[in-house]
Amino acid sequence: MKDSLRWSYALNQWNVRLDVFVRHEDQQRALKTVSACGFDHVELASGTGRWDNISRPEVILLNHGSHSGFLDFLRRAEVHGVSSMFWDPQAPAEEEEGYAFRTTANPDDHDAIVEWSKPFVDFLAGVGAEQLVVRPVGSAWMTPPLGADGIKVIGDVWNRIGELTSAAGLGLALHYDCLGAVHTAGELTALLEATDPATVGLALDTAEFTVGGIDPVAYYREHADRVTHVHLKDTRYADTGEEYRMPGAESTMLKGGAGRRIERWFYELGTEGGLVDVPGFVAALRENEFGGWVVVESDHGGNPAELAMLNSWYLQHELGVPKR
Amino acid sequence: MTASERAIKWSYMDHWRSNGPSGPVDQWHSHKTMSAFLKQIKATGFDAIDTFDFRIWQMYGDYGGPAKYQQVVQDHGLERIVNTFHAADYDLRNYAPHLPETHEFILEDFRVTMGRWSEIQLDNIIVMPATLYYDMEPVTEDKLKYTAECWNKVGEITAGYGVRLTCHHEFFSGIQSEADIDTFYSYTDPRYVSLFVDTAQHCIAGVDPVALYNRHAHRVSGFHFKDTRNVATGDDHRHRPDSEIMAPTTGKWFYEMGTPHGLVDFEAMMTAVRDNGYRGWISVEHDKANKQGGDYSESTAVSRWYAKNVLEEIYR
Amino acid sequence: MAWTKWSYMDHWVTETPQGPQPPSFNRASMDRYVKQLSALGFTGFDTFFFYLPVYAGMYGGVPGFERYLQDSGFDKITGIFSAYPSATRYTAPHVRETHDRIVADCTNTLRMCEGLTGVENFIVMPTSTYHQTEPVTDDTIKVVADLWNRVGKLTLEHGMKTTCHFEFWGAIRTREQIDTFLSYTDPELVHFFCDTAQHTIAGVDPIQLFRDYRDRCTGFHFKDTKNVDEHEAYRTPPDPELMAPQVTRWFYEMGEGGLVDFPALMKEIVRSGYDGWLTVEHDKAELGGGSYAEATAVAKWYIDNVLAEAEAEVRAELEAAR
Amino acid sequence: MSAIRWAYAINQWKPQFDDFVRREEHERALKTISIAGFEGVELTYGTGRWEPLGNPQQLAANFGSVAGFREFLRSCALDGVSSWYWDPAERSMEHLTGPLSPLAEADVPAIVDRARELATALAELGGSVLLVRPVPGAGDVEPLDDDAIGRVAACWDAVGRATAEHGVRLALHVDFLSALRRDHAPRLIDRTDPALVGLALDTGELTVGGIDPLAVIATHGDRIAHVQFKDALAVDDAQEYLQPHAHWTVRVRGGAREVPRWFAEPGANGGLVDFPAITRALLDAGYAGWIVVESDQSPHPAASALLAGYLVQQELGPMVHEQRKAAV
Repeated sequence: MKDSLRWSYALNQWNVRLDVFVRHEDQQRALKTVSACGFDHVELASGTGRWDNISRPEVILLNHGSHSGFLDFLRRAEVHGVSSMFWDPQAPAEEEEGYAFRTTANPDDHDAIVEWSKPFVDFLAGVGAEQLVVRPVGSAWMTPPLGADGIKVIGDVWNRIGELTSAAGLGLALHYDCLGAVHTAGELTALLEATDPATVGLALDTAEFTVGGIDPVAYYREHADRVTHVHLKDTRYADTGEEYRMPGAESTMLKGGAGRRIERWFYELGTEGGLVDVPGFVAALRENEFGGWVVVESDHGGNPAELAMLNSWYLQHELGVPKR
Repeated sequence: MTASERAIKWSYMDHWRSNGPSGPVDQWHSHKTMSAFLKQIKATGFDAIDTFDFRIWQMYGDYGGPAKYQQVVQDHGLERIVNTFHAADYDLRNYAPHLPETHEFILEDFRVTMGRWSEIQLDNIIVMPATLYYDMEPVTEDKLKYTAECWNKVGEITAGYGVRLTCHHEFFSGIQSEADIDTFYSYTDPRYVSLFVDTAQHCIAGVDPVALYNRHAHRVSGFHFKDTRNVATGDDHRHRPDSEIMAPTTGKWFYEMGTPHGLVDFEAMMTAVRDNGYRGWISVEHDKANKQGGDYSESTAVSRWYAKNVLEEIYR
Repeated sequence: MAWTKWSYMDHWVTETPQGPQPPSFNRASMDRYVKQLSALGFTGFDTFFFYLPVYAGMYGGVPGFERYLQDSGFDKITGIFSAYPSATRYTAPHVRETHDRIVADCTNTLRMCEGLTGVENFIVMPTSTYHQTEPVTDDTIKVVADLWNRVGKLTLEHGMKTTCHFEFWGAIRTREQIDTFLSYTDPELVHFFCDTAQHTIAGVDPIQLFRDYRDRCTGFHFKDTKNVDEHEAYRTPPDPELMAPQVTRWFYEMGEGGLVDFPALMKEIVRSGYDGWLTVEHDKAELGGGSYAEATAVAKWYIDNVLAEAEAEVRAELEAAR
Repeated sequence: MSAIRWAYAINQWKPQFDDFVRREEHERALKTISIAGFEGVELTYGTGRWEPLGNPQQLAANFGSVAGFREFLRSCALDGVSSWYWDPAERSMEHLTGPLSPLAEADVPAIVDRARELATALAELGGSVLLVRPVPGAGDVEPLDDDAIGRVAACWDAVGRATAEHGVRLALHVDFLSALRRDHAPRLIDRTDPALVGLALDTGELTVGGIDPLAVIATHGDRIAHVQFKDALAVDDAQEYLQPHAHWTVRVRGGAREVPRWFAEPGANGGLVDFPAITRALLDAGYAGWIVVESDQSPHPAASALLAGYLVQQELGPMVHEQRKAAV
């Protein structure tokens, strides 16, 4: 995409299960699709184990030998780099003490989480990426409500990791999601205030904000100085304000197991009935001369190649971004 | 560089399936599925589309005719409809180019068809010039001559509408061997009958598409760029009742260009296109891409990626 | 009387609005899944250890999940599959220092199974990948055997037999290695689980193996393959199962012209007097445009129409000999 | 004494013209039908070389002969074909004919010939019912006056006489777009010969058309010659079926509401049909014959067949058994 904004595409929509998107030729096809749609950078999302070989730093290196080996792999498809990588320390991984369950809300877990972050920092620096995008805290239904102190505890560990990323020349961006224990605009602002603006930024995901009940455009305008990374996707639904607290909300809410039984929440840009004011949000980015990466994603849904092409069309024809 | 400065523009031949709530549907299913199709074609950088003759009913029924449908295509940022493919029901009883007694029926078919399309300007109307192989064999000189006479007359009709009649040689059609193709063109009138090179079909028939093109370049009015992984063997080209889907040796003949293990040498093909000074449209096709777990969206993206990153480096 | 104890190994992928997902996507998709298995006539259900928390969450505990299966026509949960396919610093069967952790994991899994009707098998992959374990020496096999002797004792206390499922890409894969391993393990504590496809790919005859270890065999995965590993895919990093360059799909359902002689195996089973569960498995059935529903239907069709005949033949022989 | 047999309809496996052409695909579908517990398969008429199961000529071209196809069915452990669905408005590439209409007296001889051909093959395949679309869609013909109904009745009487010679019953299949939908079906049925012409009760079509299948069983139970069980997910309560080309705009596209899917296998989520009640009513009415289960179209054909198989095995089949036991 030829634009003053820098556009990247998230690969997570292809990696829908543990045993798919493993063969290199399947990954090449996805990368070529991204490239044919006009994107030349991608965002990776972490995973675990030998089949997450375009997700987990150690496994990527095992597959491609070195950072430059991986970059060569991307370049074969005319994808020129990695913008960023998403990591959730709350998600158990075999590489992290054999599926240990830890949370940023627990100060006793902080040393381990800081340790766990190091392979990501090294990898991202090695491939010339810019942002480590993280889930700052686990799901609300699993955690007692966080007071001001609780939020401060979470801020502490990210400040520590922010020092590491900073030293490696990377940014650290906290990615708000609609299930997180930091849920309201007030809580999110408190978390930002508990972190060091010099090293820790916010990853603003337009759909997650909307589902969670925060207006992405308004929030961005108020906190533009802290937003260092963007995920652009749409949603057709907002939480009623309660569903995110249902036990097992990852499934009961986001897979329609209970509540209103909505089986798919996230959609491509331009979807019918989409709630996000995408043009308004992108206009706000331009007004503020946003310099970070804008990562387009649509999460899991239908057909990944179709979603990538529809997103590309939207950028070209609704947002007027020339492809090349 | 703008489209008008380019020597080559890319059109997409409209085979397409996506998954609907009741199973696979094509893009003509609804205005929404059509819009999603056109958006995806445009997003990957195609300039236009090709279509089938039998779609004209949906163009009239759903869009108010070819001109209005073309407007929808243009509303999605695409230039126009470039070619149409005339998929006829060949039958020895009434529609067999090598049987002169069926010619009047065929000519009448084209008079009617061209009238239906007359509200927009097409470049080519593409035909399979012969019946299925097993309905034409043995392929004799006389049969080739009758066939040529038939298309000379049809070509005159289409020329009256400013549209070129061009022949697309399926591997299972009566005229598919190198020798028969050459003979056929020696009997047809260059003013009225052109050649449309389908890279995969020739390759499956054991004919080198690059050499064929180089030999007939002055007669070529377009291309289907698609790939294959198999050459027909044994009776594949004359399998009853059908070769295209039912040949026992091969469950899926066609792949998008850029596929691994593809047999077509597209770089050589593109070099030949350049060296012959061809300017105009190349159509990309990958019919039945959804077979065996494949997916049209992805095949479309991968083939356009290949056109941009490999072929346009050779000639654009 | 045809064989009634057929169970289904819980690989399955179904279409959801979020793409192809396991049926545990939500309860509605579980309902559809379980009804389909039941319609085919499966009465046993084998699953993975990592699905237990998922099912427990959806049905108020693993026993609640089993009751749900029983309401749909199943007898019970018949097997639990546990594995460490990748060796890590924390868990690696060939590294003695990690054994305490593995035993602790198994204890957790067994705890989740308390209150079930009667799981027969605790199925394990005895090792991680070959390429992470090699060289595979006598000592390596001894270390691994010690671990499963420990686990075997533990599971037996919970009424389950620890039984070993050998992958073609695992560190114990040749006939010789399997013999060594079984000789180092206690026949009372560690059993043999026969996966027809895995052994065939590794170049081992599953029928002969069953014949030789009949007394220690506690179960089968009936699945097919079309390839023997001829390119040492088993030891090729990073992953032989999905990433082998020469073979994109290893596993097929029965009845698709594969290499395993299932009627011969069925006859052998009936002759041997084995009376446990037989399990159908086919992972990666969706590759090449396949569907799990159809693969499962076609496999069960094969059981009812081809294997039933093989079984009847042997029963008639046995009857005549009496 | 009830003798109900269960079959499954093949049509859901062929969403597009170039799908479901190869032999191995047919084999897997037929094995799936068999293992789900069905005895027979219902075919749908089709034409041309990509419809290998569409008509007797194609069966012969693909299997050597009609008997060759029966062998193929048996190799898949299916007993035979239950029935064949045919709409005379479908053209025939094999006969080089376009649409035929029961309203046009000139077309009747050809309709009778074609039906005889299908019935001959059906008899050889173990089938007993030819289903036909008795009239075109409501939006595509003039309203049916008394004279028109008379012509249609004469046509189907003639057809029924021809199929009966082969032991095949004729069943009129009224779909939700039919020009008979409103109240003409009883008028037509009453004017046909009960010995020659029966009614096909399609639960899904009736329900979408706003007609209660139970009411049809109550009034015309003795005329039911064939039953199709499919579920309905929505009702055409806005009378959209009266529009021209409703086959395309309403049935395929879902009409103004864009109903994503009208039909599904019995027991699907959101299904409107009460299958146990209908089964009970059919048993009470003494229905004997095929019940063909279908989903019409499906995003996942094998799953639809298995889910339907579950319902038949667990619930509907046992009701039939009970009745049979009670009768003994």
